[in-house]
Amino acid sequence: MNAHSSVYEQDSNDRLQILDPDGNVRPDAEVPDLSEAELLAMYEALVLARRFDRRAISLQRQGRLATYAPMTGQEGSQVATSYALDEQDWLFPTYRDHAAKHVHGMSLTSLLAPLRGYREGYAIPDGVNVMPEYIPIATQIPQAMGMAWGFKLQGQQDRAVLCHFGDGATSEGDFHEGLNFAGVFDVPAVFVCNNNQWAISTPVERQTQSETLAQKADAYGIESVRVDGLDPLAVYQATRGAVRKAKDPGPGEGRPTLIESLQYRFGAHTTSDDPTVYRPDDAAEYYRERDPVDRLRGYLTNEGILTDERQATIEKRVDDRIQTAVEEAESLEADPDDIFEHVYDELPRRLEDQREELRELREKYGDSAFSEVLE
Amino acid sequence: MNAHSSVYEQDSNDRLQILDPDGNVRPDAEVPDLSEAELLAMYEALVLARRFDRRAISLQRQGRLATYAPMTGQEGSQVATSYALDEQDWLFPTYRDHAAKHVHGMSLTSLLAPLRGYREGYAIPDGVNVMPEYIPIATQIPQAMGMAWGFKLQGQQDRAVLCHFGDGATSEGDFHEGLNFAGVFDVPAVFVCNNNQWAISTPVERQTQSETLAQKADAYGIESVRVDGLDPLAVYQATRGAVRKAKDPGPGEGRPTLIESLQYRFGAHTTSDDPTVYRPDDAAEYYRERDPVDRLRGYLTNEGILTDERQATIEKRVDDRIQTAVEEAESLEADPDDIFEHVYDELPRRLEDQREELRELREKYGDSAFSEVLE
Amino acid sequence: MSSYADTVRENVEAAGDETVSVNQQELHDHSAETLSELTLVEAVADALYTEMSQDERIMVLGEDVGRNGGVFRATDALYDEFGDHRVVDTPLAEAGIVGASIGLALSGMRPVAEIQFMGFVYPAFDQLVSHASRLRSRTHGQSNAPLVVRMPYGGGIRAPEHHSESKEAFFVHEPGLKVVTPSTPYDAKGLLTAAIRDPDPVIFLEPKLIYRAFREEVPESSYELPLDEAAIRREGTDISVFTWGSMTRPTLVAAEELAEEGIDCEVVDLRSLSPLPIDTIVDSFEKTGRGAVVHEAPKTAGVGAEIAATIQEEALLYQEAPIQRIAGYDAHMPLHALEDFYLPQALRIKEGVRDAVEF
Amino acid sequence: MSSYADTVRENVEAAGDETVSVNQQELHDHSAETLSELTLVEAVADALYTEMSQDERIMVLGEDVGRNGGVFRATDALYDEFGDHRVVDTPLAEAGIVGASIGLALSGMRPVAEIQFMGFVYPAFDQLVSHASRLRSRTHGQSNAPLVVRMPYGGGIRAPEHHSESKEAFFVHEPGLKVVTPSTPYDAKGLLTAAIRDPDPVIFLEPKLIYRAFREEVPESSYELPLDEAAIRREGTDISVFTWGSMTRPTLVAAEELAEEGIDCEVVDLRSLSPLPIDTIVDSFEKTGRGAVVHEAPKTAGVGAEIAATIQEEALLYQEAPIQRIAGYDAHMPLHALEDFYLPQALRIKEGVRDAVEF
Ligand SMILES: Cc1ncc(C[n+]2csc(CCOP(=O)(O)OP(=O)(O)O)c2C)c(N)n1
Ligand SMILES: Cc1ncc(C[n+]2csc(CCOP(=O)(O)OP(=O)(O)O)c2C)c(N)n1
Ligand SMILES: [Mg+2]
Ligand SMILES: [Mg+2]
Repeated sequence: MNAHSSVYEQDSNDRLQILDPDGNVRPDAEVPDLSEAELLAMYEALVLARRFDRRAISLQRQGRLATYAPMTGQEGSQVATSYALDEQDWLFPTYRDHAAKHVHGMSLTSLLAPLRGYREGYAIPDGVNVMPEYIPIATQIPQAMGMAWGFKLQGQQDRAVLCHFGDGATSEGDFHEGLNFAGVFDVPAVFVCNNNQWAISTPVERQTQSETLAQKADAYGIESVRVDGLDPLAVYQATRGAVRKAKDPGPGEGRPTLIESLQYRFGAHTTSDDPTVYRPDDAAEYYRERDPVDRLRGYLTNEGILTDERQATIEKRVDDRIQTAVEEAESLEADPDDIFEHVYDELPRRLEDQREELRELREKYGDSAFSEVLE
Repeated sequence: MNAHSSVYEQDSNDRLQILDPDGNVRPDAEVPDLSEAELLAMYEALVLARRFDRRAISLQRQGRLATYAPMTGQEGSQVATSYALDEQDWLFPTYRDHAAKHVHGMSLTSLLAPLRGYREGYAIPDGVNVMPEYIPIATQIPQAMGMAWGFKLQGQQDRAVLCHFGDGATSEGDFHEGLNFAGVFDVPAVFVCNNNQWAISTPVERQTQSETLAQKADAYGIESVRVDGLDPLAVYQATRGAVRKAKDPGPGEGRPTLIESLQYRFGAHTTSDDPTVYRPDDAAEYYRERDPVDRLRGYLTNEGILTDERQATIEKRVDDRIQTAVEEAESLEADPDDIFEHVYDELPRRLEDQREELRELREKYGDSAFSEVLE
Repeated sequence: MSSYADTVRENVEAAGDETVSVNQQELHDHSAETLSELTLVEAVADALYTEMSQDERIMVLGEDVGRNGGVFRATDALYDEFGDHRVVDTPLAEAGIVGASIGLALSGMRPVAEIQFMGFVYPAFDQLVSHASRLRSRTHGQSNAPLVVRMPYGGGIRAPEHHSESKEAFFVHEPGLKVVTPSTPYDAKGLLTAAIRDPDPVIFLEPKLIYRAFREEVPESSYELPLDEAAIRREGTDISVFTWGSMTRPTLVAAEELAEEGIDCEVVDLRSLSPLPIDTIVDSFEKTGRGAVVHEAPKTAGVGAEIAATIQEEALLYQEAPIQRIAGYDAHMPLHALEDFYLPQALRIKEGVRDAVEF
Repeated sequence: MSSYADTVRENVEAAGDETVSVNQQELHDHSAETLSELTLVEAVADALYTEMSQDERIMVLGEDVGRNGGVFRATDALYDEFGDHRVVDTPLAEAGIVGASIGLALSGMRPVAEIQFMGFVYPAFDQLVSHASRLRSRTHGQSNAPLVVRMPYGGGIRAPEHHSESKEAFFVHEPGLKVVTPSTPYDAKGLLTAAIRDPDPVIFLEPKLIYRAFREEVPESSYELPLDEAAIRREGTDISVFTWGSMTRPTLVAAEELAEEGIDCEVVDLRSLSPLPIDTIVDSFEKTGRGAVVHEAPKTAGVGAEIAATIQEEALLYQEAPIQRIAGYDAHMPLHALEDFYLPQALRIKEGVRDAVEF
């Protein structure tokens, strides 16, 4: 058990919480101002995320998807942060933020496409303000900062940028440089650190001696908030506040915020990872009792918003959507010309030659000749 | 006037100070335990530094040295930090830390050699634990951390590493990564941020929104101290404490320390820089009244340790040493073979060929043929 | 020394008259133009000024580019004219500068980032090679990062360690980046203007050795030079000498001196290092049958290797001698006492050319 | 598919028997040795284990190298054996890892740093090119940074973006760094052992495509292979094909298939990319008069360019055809659906070799 999770286990007051583990509203907590329809939509997104995760893992095991980074346990925070955005806001996700991307407008098919090997899933459809997933850790942070700065410079007061990253990412230089710029240029950005307590096999207390990740914001003169990342309503509230402040800070307030969303990585780092090698799963039980999906479900059931019937409808709808997306993703086809087409705006002579060379080889030998085993 | 310097002007209690501007011991302050001889030696090093600086600037103007980074106003802190080291400790300097290097064992000739274009000045003589100056900002920080870590791993409990850098350096990723590692591995290192309030033309309040640079240490769970960098005794005390703690931390104490030494860059960034373009010199007067050399001189005079006669002796001795060093540096000669000799432990074939090629060209055309104007 | 420098200048200007002007006329009619006599660094500042006046999206950011006008004055006067929102002193952090620029570009701005010296670009290397270069291909052509990263490169100015880097090959090897470098004030303005307007990320290398070496007439209004075309600075029949940036002038000096020995060099200033102007290289080589490349960077795996490899690939049957690489040695630039022995200069260029011609 | 894979294996092993063993015998007498059948990645772990057992100064550091044994298990078992002071999980920060390693080396340790994938080395690029590579020359030979930076490189494993980088040329262009890559388990252990003992900084590239592709007998005790010598994996008379790391096996497969067409390839596994084993390259080329280079990295300004440039420099009179560069295209590695079309494989190698032979 590490320092952070034991702090966490005390359900202490050092972070924003609204629901208790069973979905009851905590004393003194105020539920964010969301309509029944909104709450149900959010819940449906959670159910979708959970079932998408399960399906993706299973597809990966069948060899139908490449390495996948599961989000079970973290989807509550993902969904809530994206719900807190306005449509015109931009999202910078990591490889784990599937649900965050989807809620902000990315189709399920797009999520699956790169896992099938197609860049098409990284295209940014018109009107969808979601960047492709960032794989090199923390590199998105200065970029998200830059985009937010650009909106401010262009007087687009109604736009904020939300940037996701993990606990491990806080150790990279890019985290530091990005947040420092954010403070200096007072940019409308919300930095969400998804502290799932592990960076692959490295627990967060080996990542830094800092007591919290939130306190790192002080080094940049920006505000921070710690929130229970397994409590979707709390995450929504914290993020919504940060987004509002980014766009319209009060007197003496800065625009940027660092949100430390305390979570736990329920499963493996990715489908290639075996956590039993490096972590005893003492903590899992504790977190599973606070499962974000069950927790919101508890709340909605308590409030009479969610019935068994509705639950069934949601599950059916969600499964259908996932099924359709899987079929779409599996019917995608790649065009080898794509290798060359988008390197530059215009194809330079050498790339043109190379495209031609490949075309000729394909013509001569057929595409199947390319699927030799290399090793 | 920027936020930091105005705070500074209050001579406030947020930093360690021992001497007042005139060299009187402040009420409640305790003078570090240094003998008269030690104090005089420290003072002599200060005088040397000040006169070395003046001489180097003048040599540069005469075209006898390349670009030089002056230290006037900052030599008090430099000398004091090096005095606080034990001989076996290591020093990581920047391009500005001439006095720090000299006090820890580097000859004056070595300081001048690179400014004449000779790498010989970057060699590390046996028994002198001073790295060559670091020019790429902040890059020394993870390295100093690594060396300190290595000493700890090897059980060399009596060794610490002291690493200098500027206020500007705190914005680089390497600062962040180095200090974070220092916290995690609890290494015996002292990080001295020479906050001279300017990074070339950029004032420290444009460098970061953080209120102090010292508080950045919290992000790494390491301790920090702010000290009046124009007060040599205060800097000595802060550094000595940090060095002791690095080697032998008390219960609950961590080894590494971040010292923010508050200074002011009296002159230009380098001899190529013209500060009148970008900074009004309102602040100069204030800091000159707190000049570290005068301040220690005031103290020593008050205490009766320094007499006019001694002052004259010191000045004479110092000038002689500088003169000798200048003569030595000006008589250095470079061997073009050196270009090739130290790239690898053993000369690979291609470098050997290239050395041969150059030798032949020199033989054929003479060395003077190489000093064509390129532009 | 100064008479030598004058010779250099005259030679270069003579050569320039013959060839650059051909180039200029195609793109730009001088007759109706107001012209200024500018140095290369002034032409850089002028390009920025002219473009910023016409396009509000353009901003300049970097260390000391504001009130100080850049350590080489390449952003002089911009701060006063355009203010601190468009001419921005950043914190001292290169990954931050380039990362921010990518984000700014994505937001609709047109950032021109300055890296103070090429030797300090490495902290930003990841942002450049992992992101700026890939954004277009990653998003299947749907997004892009139109940004310019300017940096002074090269040696010869008696600078401290790390201030003389010339590692253009690093950027040339990375797909998705364009790499250009001017060798004259006229080209500096035209290429920088084109770089700013280009939809792809451009690494703009400024030969600081010749920042102030000479003046040239530069139109006051804006004009673009193509980012992928070499300029033939001197026509010749015996050998093609390929070079760029600060090595162009010593190469031209060497060419004039070799002419007196009866060796007629064609001097090709590549200007664009990525994409390489392959056709011009090959055409010139096929005409002369001999070649040399002059660059400051270490020889091994430098851009000279690519040029030699390309020529033997495309024109082996024309090749009468090995293509000589007259380059920095495979060592780090020494401190300045030995700098002259490291950098190629007319002496070594002539020697290399003779080797190729006498082969 | 599996029968093809078997063929590959047999071919490679056949080729290996002929040539690698020659090499091995020179350096190492098998007869008295205990041997294990190891994969390449196991040989890496074995080299670390063996060296760490003998030299207390050696430590391993990086992301997930400890309890997890590395994401590829290249540091398997080390943590249990040597503990968390010598097998250290670091924070997620590559500049920190390499910077720390330089400092550790200066303190007297012998750090072996792991970068999880070559695509993530760029944040550490500055520490490598501005410091690790220069410490010796900067200090006039008085200091040095004996460290090893291991990283898996290359494609072909259906990995996500950034996980298939092959940018060895970046490191080859920087003076002061050594760059080596093994293509067999035996070489992996011998080269890594030598790298650890070498007084200079060594970039050790591990071809992750063949981490587990086959097993080979590897002595249990320690042995060194020279860091600057190529291995001739197949002797031949018609053409010299230069390659390294993961491209060695497809090149050998292509060679066997070409043999059936009557084309007799000499396959040279360079092993050392910096310094380049120039003499072996040139000798082989002078024998065959034709050449090809096979690498995964983008063609332009890749190591293939250096090899071609060197050959035409040193052996033009022997050159009967252009040296073919069979390389990654000048584009980023696509996501895995198109990976097979990007990477050179036997098909393209054969085609390129035929072009050279039929020229
Ligand atoms: C710059 C870089 N270094 C290393 C990696 C390999 N890697 C992928 S995920 C990961 C751990 C990330 O941990 P964290 O930031 O906590 O995010 P999480 O995966 O827990 O969501 C590492 C080391 C990478 N992708 N990028
Ligand atoms: C990585 C890097 N970027 C830029 C520079 C150029 N440069 C040299 S000194 C300097 C300012 C440094 O300021 P600070 O850290 O406060 O130190 P000071 O010079 O004030 O002592 C800059 C930007 C450099 N040397 N290294
Ligand atoms: Mg994590
Ligand atoms: Mg400063």
